[in-house]
Amino acid sequence: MLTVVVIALLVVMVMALSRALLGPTIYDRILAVNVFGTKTVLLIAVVGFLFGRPDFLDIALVYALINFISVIGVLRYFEYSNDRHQGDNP
Amino acid sequence: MLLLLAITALAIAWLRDLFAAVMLAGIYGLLSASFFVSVDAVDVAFTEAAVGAGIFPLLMLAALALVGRNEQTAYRRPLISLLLVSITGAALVLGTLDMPAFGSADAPPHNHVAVRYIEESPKEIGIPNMVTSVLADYRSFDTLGEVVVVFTAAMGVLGLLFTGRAASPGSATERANMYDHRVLRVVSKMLIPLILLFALYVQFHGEYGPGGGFQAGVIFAAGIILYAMLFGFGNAQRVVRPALLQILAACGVLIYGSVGVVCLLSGGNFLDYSQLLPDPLVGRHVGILVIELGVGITVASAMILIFYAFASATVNSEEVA
Amino acid sequence: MKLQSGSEPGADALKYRLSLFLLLVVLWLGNSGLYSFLLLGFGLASVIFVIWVSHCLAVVDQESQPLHLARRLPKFFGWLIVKIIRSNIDVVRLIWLGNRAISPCSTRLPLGQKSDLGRVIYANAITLTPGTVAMDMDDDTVLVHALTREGIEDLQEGEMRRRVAELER
Amino acid sequence: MIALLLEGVSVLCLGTGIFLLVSGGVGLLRFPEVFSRMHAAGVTETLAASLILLGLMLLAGWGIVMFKLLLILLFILITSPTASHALAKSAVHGGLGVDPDRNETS
Repeated sequence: MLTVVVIALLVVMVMALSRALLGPTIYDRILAVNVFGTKTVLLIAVVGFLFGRPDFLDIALVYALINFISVIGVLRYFEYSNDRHQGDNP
Repeated sequence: MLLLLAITALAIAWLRDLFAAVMLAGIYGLLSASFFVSVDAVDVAFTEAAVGAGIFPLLMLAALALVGRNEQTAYRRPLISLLLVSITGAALVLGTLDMPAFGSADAPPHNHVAVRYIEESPKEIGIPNMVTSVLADYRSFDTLGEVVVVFTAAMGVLGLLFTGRAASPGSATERANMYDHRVLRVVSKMLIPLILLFALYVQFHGEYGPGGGFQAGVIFAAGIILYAMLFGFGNAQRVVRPALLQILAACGVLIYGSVGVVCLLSGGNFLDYSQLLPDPLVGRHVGILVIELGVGITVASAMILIFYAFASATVNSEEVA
Repeated sequence: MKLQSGSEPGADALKYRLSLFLLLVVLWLGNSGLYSFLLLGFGLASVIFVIWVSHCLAVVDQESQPLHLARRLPKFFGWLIVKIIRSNIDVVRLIWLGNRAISPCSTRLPLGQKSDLGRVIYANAITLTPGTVAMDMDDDTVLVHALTREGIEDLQEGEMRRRVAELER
Repeated sequence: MIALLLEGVSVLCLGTGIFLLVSGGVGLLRFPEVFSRMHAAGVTETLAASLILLGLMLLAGWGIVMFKLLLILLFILITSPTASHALAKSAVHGGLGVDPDRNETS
């Protein structure tokens, strides 16, 4: 069962990755990265479980955290540079 | 998984929009970390998670804010560099041909020092996480070198970018930002203490699970950077002062180095922790704890400093423009 | 920020710090799983250090430690979970039905909350239920985007708003 | 008996989680613009993530693993709407698609 979960997660990660590549707007990419991040968190948790290594959960937690911070950072930067170059939308 | 990695890497090189490239670099970090997880390299994955997926995109963005978003169109045909890259790549591939087949038992990494590390480290050092014992004890010189590199990098960036002029705290724009983002403000107020505590947890559990000074430092820095992004650089710099950070960064290296000197003084080799205390096992334990602390302090302060440097450079160039 | 937390009476600030302390201790103990003397000592030192830093950063106050809501939160979460499950089913149905089934639209809804915390809980509850996303917020309205007209109408009935308002009464 | 029941429930959770996950992924690819995609992403991030973590928790039983899983779950549930909100907000301010004044009356 867990293997199926891993495969499903990988499939969804590929979907998110293709959304990130396709774009079209920058917000699509950010959204895709965010989704990708949470899926990675789940993936690591499940893989850790599969290997019987609860240490992995620490990594998953760090991921969840880092993912949030970097998405916020990206958005912050983006708003900032939007203010700077008015009308310079993607 | 490796295929995904390759696709992402190609896409990064292909994209003209640097911003999108940074986003993909974040994905690349996440991917390579999952790859490390799947080959059971927990500590590497941990570092990749914190650095490759977190701090790296943030710093790249800060740099982007400085240089502008779109890649300059290359006017000259970069033939020479292409040639150079190809040669280097070919040399690397040639080099790998000499290496033993992946996973073969007589490969040097499997019968040189690794065996000794794996078999002896529980006895000699007495801590469960082997990676930590390798990094912080057997190879403590290397790690000291790495810490110095981080420190030097931070100082270099500071020398290049830091103007010493802090953004004026609580300026009009900053206050508007805080007010605007009330969802972010409330949620991150709840989260920041938890992030900081988690960083310290990672710091002190480096001996038992994945983690240690590098990762902890990065997580701690990420917590502070989150604060800086939401409450304005002025506010952040008022609380976590750059001058203090510079001292701290130096202190971290100093702690590491002085552990070595203390070892020398008590009659052992440089960084030979077993001399620290009468009982060599406990001595090693203490030594590792202390140098990990040094690493954590240096990494955290260096990261925050670099971030400040970029941010203040951006703000200043803004004021000039 | 500074002003807000500075103007609170001392006893209150202590209360929030105490609650943060308990939270952090639980977090450390739950995460660590190793209860040796040394590590517990480190834990205590870390907790105290973090509380000190957060105090310096002025993030410990009524907003980050919503003690006054704690008693009524479980009931709200119970309701929210049911709501989330139901709207998840709706959205999944829409996904498989395809683009023709959806009619994205957005509107401004009134906010009835007294504090920023209440507004934030409301906005996050809206976003947490798939099919509706809170896009922007000012002092008394929130801009909501929904996948279908029904999603908006559901919110307009105001049950969620009433429940959040009840929370901070 | 109890153990069997727990395992059954956990498999049920994981299975539903997988279905929701894939549906969300499809929605992410299929929907026409950012805001709709955001709803699809919401599916994978709220219920799908919760169900999978819940399934793992049931398999793990009481203990430290369960605590950490719970922590991850809570963290995701707090941050994901926040990140979505921030994203939506910056998309609106970036002048994308939705004009609130025009759509208000429609």
